[in-house]
Amino acid sequence: MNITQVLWWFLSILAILGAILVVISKNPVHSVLWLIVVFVAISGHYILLDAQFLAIVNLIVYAGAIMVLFLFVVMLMNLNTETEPQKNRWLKIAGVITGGALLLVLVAALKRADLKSQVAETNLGDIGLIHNLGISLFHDYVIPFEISSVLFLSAMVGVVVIGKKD
Amino acid sequence: MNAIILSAVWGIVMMFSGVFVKSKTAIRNIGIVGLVVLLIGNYADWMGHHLLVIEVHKMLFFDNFGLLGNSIAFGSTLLLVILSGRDMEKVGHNLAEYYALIFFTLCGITLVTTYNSLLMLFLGIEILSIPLYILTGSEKRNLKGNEAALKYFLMGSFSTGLMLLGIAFLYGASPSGSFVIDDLWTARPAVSPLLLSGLLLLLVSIAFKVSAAPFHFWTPDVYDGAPTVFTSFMATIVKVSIFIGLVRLFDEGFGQNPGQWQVFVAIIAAATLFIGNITAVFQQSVKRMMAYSSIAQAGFMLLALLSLSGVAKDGILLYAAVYSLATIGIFAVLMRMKDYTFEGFNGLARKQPVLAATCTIFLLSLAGIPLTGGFFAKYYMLASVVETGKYMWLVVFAVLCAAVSVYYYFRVIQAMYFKDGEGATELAPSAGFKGVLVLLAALVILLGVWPNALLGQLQHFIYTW
Amino acid sequence: MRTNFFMANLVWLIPALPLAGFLLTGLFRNYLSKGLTGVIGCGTILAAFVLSVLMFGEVRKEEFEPAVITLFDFINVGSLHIPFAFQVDQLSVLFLLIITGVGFLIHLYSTSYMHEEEAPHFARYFSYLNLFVFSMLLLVLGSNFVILFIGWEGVGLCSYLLIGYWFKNMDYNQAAIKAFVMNRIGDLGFLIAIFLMINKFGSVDFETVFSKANGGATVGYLTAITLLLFVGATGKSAQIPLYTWLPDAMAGPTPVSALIHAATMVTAGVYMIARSHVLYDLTPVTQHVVAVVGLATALLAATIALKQNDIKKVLAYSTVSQLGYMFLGLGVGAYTGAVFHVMTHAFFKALLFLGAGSVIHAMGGEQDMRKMGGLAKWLPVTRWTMLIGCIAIAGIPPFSGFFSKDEILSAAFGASPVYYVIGVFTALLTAFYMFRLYATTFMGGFRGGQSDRGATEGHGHSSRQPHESPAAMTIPLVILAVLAAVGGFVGIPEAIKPDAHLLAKFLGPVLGESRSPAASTGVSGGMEWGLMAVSVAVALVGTLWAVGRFSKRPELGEATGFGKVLANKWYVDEFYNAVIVRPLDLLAQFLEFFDKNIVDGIVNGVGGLVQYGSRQLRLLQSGQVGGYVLLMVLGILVLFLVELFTSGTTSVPQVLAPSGGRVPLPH
Amino acid sequence: MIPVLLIVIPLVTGLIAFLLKSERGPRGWALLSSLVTLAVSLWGLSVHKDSTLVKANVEWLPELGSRFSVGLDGLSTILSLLVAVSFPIILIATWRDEYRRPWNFFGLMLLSQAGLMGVFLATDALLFYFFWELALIPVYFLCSQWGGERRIAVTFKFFVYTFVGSLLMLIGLIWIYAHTPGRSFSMEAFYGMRGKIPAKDQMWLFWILFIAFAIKMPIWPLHTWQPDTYEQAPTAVTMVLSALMVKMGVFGLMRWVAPVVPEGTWAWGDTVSTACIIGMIYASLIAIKQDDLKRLIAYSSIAHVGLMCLAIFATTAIGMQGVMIQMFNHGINILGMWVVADLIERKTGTRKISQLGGLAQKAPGLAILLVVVALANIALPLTNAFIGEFLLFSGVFTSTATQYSVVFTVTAAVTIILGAVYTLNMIKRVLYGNVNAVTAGVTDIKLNEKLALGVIVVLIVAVGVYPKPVLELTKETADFILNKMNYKL
Amino acid sequence: MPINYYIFLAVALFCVGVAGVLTRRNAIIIFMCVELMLNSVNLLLVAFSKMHWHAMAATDPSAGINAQLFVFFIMVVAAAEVSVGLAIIVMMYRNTHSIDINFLNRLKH
Repeated sequence: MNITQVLWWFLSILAILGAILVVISKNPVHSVLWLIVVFVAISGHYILLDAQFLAIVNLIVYAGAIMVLFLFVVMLMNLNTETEPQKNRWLKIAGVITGGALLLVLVAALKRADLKSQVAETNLGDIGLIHNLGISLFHDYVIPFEISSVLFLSAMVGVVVIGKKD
Repeated sequence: MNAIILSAVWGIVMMFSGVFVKSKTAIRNIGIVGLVVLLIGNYADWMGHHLLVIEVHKMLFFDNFGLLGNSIAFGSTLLLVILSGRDMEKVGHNLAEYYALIFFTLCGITLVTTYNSLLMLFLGIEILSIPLYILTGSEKRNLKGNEAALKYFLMGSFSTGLMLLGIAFLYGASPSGSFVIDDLWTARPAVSPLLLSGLLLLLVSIAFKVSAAPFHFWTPDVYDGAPTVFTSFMATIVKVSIFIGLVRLFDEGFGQNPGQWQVFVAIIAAATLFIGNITAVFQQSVKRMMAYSSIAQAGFMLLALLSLSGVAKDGILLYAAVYSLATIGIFAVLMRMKDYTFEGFNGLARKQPVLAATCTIFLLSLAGIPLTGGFFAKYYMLASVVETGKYMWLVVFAVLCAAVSVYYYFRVIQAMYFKDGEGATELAPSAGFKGVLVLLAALVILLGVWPNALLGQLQHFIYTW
Repeated sequence: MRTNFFMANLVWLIPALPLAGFLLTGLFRNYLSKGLTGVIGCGTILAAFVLSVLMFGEVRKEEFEPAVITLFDFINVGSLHIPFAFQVDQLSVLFLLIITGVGFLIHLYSTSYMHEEEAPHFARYFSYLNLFVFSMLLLVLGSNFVILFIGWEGVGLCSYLLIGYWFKNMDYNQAAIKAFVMNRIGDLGFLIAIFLMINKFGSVDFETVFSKANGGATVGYLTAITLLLFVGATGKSAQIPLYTWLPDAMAGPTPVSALIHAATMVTAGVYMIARSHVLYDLTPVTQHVVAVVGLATALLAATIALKQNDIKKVLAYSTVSQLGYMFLGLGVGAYTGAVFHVMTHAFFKALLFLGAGSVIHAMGGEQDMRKMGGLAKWLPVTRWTMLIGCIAIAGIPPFSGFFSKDEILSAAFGASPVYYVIGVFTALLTAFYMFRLYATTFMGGFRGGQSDRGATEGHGHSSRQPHESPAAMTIPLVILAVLAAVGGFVGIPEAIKPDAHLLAKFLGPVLGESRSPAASTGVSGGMEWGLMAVSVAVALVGTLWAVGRFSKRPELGEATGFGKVLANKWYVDEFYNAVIVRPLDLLAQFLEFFDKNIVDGIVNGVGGLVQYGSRQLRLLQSGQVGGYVLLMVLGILVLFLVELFTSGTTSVPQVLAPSGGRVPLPH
Repeated sequence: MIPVLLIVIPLVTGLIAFLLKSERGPRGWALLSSLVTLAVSLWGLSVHKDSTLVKANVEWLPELGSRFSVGLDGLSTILSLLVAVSFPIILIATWRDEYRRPWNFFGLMLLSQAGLMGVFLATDALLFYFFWELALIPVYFLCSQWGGERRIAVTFKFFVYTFVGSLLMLIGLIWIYAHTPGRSFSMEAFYGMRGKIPAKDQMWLFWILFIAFAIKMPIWPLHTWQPDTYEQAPTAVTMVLSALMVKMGVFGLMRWVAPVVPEGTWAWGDTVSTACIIGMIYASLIAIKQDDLKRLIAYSSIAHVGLMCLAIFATTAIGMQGVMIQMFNHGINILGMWVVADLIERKTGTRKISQLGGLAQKAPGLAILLVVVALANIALPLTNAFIGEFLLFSGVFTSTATQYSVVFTVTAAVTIILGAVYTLNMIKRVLYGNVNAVTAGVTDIKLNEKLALGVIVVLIVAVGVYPKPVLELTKETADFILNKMNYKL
Repeated sequence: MPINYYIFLAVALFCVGVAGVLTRRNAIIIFMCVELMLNSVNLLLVAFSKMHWHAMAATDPSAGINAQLFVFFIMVVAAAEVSVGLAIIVMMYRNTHSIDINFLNRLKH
């Protein structure tokens, strides 16, 4: 087991543990924090996969901006205590079972995948570098890039419409 | 391409019109002008006149199918705005923003109808969804509206997650690592489970968007809670456009080997028909009934996926047009009613014969009675499947469900014509409103007698190019 | 057709005249006076009678050959060709004479008998009567089984209409319906027989069928045909098991009973079988059946007649009994004898009915014999004519009944002595009950006076004193009495005077017997004399016994013991009621329930199921986002499971029709 | 030309009628229109059958392979004639019925006439389906608007019932269309499929097509909509339903099922025939128990139509022509029954047979006409129905399509006895007996009703005595259909 | 690393997210779980990107780059979605002082 593999397992277990803790934490603030942990772990994976740009963006945009926004809202609503009453246990169990079943089914479906020989190259390759990504983004992907401005515009307008006091 | 640019630009124009123009009528007129411009722009695109010539890098693909779909969407929106623009003013103060959001949604629609890459599909779906979340909750003081918006948003983003997982699978399964839909299934001797799983997840997420069972649960609540004018918009223009995108995806992306996945479509279609029609039977509110009706109609439209022949593609366009016209008409009348329950329609034929008569035509069309466009819409769907010779059970099931649909559509007719009541409308409909309704009804009948009016266009363009 | 006979070409006039009478009296019933109605009603029949006589004159000629006169194509479908054509031959002309002759007399009688009716109803009566004559003429003139059937059903209709003539009385209507329905049961048999002929011979023409029957069909097939035809005949001619309508049919006006239910319509069955004797000759099984049924009917009806108190009921059962004789004759091959008996029966039974009508008329509508008695002194003409009728029916020579009955009996003897014995016993009963009737009515003392049943027939005579009927009624009586007395001389048996059987000669070309039937059955002359003597003796015994017994002390009380069984007609009506009518009624009731609750219930149940499903299914729409997502994920799970379990089976490549085309736009 | 006129005249006049907002105006307008239609129909009779006047074929939906093609052959001639004759009679007979908003009523009536004409004249399957529904919709509105107390629910049931059937039929039509060589809905193309549709497919195709017609006729056990609907519909509409719409089913079977899927028809012939016979006896027995005049007639109609259906499956020339002539006859006869029933209801205010009685004294004219019509109903000779039933029964009896022809005939023929029972009982209880409180105030029929019934009686007798013209009219078509049905040839 | 590992890791993360959506009642947490789902997809996409690059780098040095760009767009969309979503949640909270989805039951049946 080389260092990459060790790191891989570590990051994977961290991500999954974090994810589970996101779900089971009673305090929403804890959930947010655990989610940040998951994001960090995933960024670690990106670095393993030589996707440095995405790793940074993930940290900045997700773990930074978005999660802070979440934290603000959680705090705004004063949800830092365990506000969720422990009711409807059956629905929860059903949820867990269903989620587990989905996992099982997906795994069962994908186990037959003819990808066993395929490998995701780690620690090699330059496609994740900002230079290459930039060239591709502003060349081949200029249309989606421009179009996403419409997305932001509409989100902006929307938030204004909803948030503005009448 | 014109349509994408124009709709985005006009969205911005609408935004600023809210700042500079105070008159609501003026805003509405700007919106109408914008829609007309869109229609013209789209037509110009068709004729080969482009505002900008951009290399699209296989991201988009403009063909008659998509452009005609755009035209239907723009035309329907135009009719909706003309008919129900006044009702939009009642929703809240931010009229200009609503128009802006509608235009942004239209932008998303143009992407969904002309995409050629899963990325554009994803972006298109998101661009049309996000304004819809807002529009659903645009009545800020209305708790039902809030609830609808939140439900829609939560479930919508959940389905986005499903869609992305599906796209990821498809990407992983594509031999060359591509998001272009033509390349998804090329030169593939056997189907990999990864591909099929991705396809399924993508199907599920789009089924969610077109409210196919069992992914339809948001629909009744959201349609019920949203302001009626936006319900009308969502239930018609948005839904049928996504259908066009759906047909596009499965035709171009997976059309070569439909035997693999049609069984899933069949299951979903059957479930949708069943749940939509059966649940609609017991509704008390016409608005909610229309929500279930839209589910039921979606079930019929899904039949197009089972053949993907020329007939099916013609049919889905016809269906889109006819269904949109009829539903917009019914919602326009519904918005004028004081009481949205079936009882509220009692005696409408006495008080407002024009409204009742046109509404009857729309309902007959939705039920698929000949002489209305709805008949041919259903006819094309059925014919496309029957031609393949497979899934006859589904066809039979579909017509049985169509028979059930008569039950709830005719309840409205019965209320209007055969029951006594006030048939109270909120305000007396103007002559112009009635005129547009009659025009709409005339269109529905025109499509019912001579469906070439629309399809002939399509064929004409195909053969002249 | 190929006939030079002028009259034959005018044969269509004979039924057309009564039809015209029907239309005139029917359509203008509100405008015609009674006198005019009577003139039209009788006149058309008289004219038809005159034409029939003229025709008879032509038919009698040596060079006459049976002719088929086609009027027009009736049904012409595929290979089936049914012309509307008339058959003119000896048999039909004989019946024409009987129908129009007796018919005219009864019409005449009716003008007086029905005089109490209001003008429109009077006209209605005559229109029905004319329609009846028309149908009857159609029946006997038809040259194929379908035309025969048309007349057959037509007379049934008229019978129905006339039985229910006094339509205010629901019992009469019930009787009318009974008559019609029982006839219909028979008609069904007839109809199926026609279908069998169509199937086998491709035709229903008498000529074709009879010529093809010889060797064209198996005996079994022919037996089926003849049996079914006989079923038709049992309905129309009131044989077992379909005879019960006839006594009930006495609800109609008495002249109707005379014409339809005695003289003409009920003999249609005899006519039909005589007409198709070719078929019957080929099927001995059927012949036996016919004979046995005829004999049984004769005996059964005679026993019932013994205990009836209603004057018309007695006559009705007597009619059934005599019809039984005729069928016995048919069954043993004595077609001439049967037709002969039809003729004589027409005379004396019409006479008896009209006489009974006269009595009822005199009694102010009273029909119960127990309330009569001693009427001889008030009704001399009626009394004497009735006496002649009774003698004739009893079979006492030289009155007509003797000859015809004797012919049948001797033929029956030829077939089987058992037939003969029973036949003679029935003759004894006949003489007995007829003279019971005569004695109870005309002899002894008058027991009436307190007529409480009043005007059941609308005869609201105020005077309680019986009185003789007017001339319009007595003249037909007299004429018929003369005929009943002398009518038998057209058929003098071989034994008495060789070659004197004029009727047999006349009918020979049709019925295929030129000689006396007795001779043909191999009964020797001496034997025949003996048989005659026996039957005469029996008749006399019956006559004297009855006269002796009833002239002084008529039965007035209710019958008891076996007599009660007879008085209640062997409880046959009750039996039919319990075995057929009642179960059908229950079945109908059950089906109505079944229809409403089961068949329609299922239909409504489907609707209800949809409603119920809707109510249950909408509960899925719980409003809970968690629930919705859960269901969505479950849906995904199901789809994936389907995929897991069907993968490999669905991968059948499929080539699709090229889709709408993917035409890029120029950029 | 003529068939187009037959459809267009009622269609256009019907649409115009909606605008004639007066009390009497639309009534006269409708009568005028129907008389014009009748005149055109009679003109059609006089035109030679090869003339271009009796056909029309116009481009309609080229990409669907469907044309607006209509034509008059023997079958459609006699049925369009029936429609054309019936409507004036209906309008005259119900001249005195009062309707709210009569312009709507008569407009819808004329539209339904247009639909009926279209059904009978169409020689294109899609067009046929179009008119099939078009005839149904106005009737739905007519019944729901002007019907009896339970009208909404009952009419709705009727509508959904028939709608289910017609949708299934649509599937069948599409299936055949999809298998025609040139993708065509034309009748010729459909008939050209003879022998080309695999027997296996014909088995289910038969049912999917037949069920629509079976519901319309109706065949037991799909009949339960009928008594309710007849009972609840306004009489004029009931007349349309029973005299004309019922024939749509029989017609459809003859034109669009039997010749198109002959193997299926042969294979299922015995099954359907059994259902027909059960239905005949069943309906006749139930009719005996009915107290409501309209329901009685409804059940009697079920029995009669069952016989027609039975004869179609017999596949004989005699039976086939019997069906055609009997469709006409049954239409006329039942029209007469309804006219009388309507008169009785209007004069006495009730349809309950048990409450009636003695009408013969109060209204002798009515009584006579009722008796004549009733006799036609029980197929007495020299009435039109006798010709029909005689041919039908002999057709069934001589059938070689089934080995049970004798059994079928004999059991089916039991209904002629049962028919006599319920019809005569009805006459007895309605007309005869003594006048009671309900019937005391009854007056005899008026001129318009005399006229309507007079025409009916004349037709009954005329066809009954001299059916030759009608039989000759239908001969060729019957042979044609039979030829198509004999798939083995 | 073999691609299967990534697939199963991503699917596991995804399913944890799904389970979270199914079990939690707090709208914000549900939303966070959705974000978790999106991130698992991102990871998978990047892994596939490298897989395709590994397979095809010889012929196309930029093979697989499109997936990384896709991830970029997913982040864009997620950001926009978050802004709108949180706005809706806040609006809801302002009106009802609760973001418990179990109280979202004014609309049903």
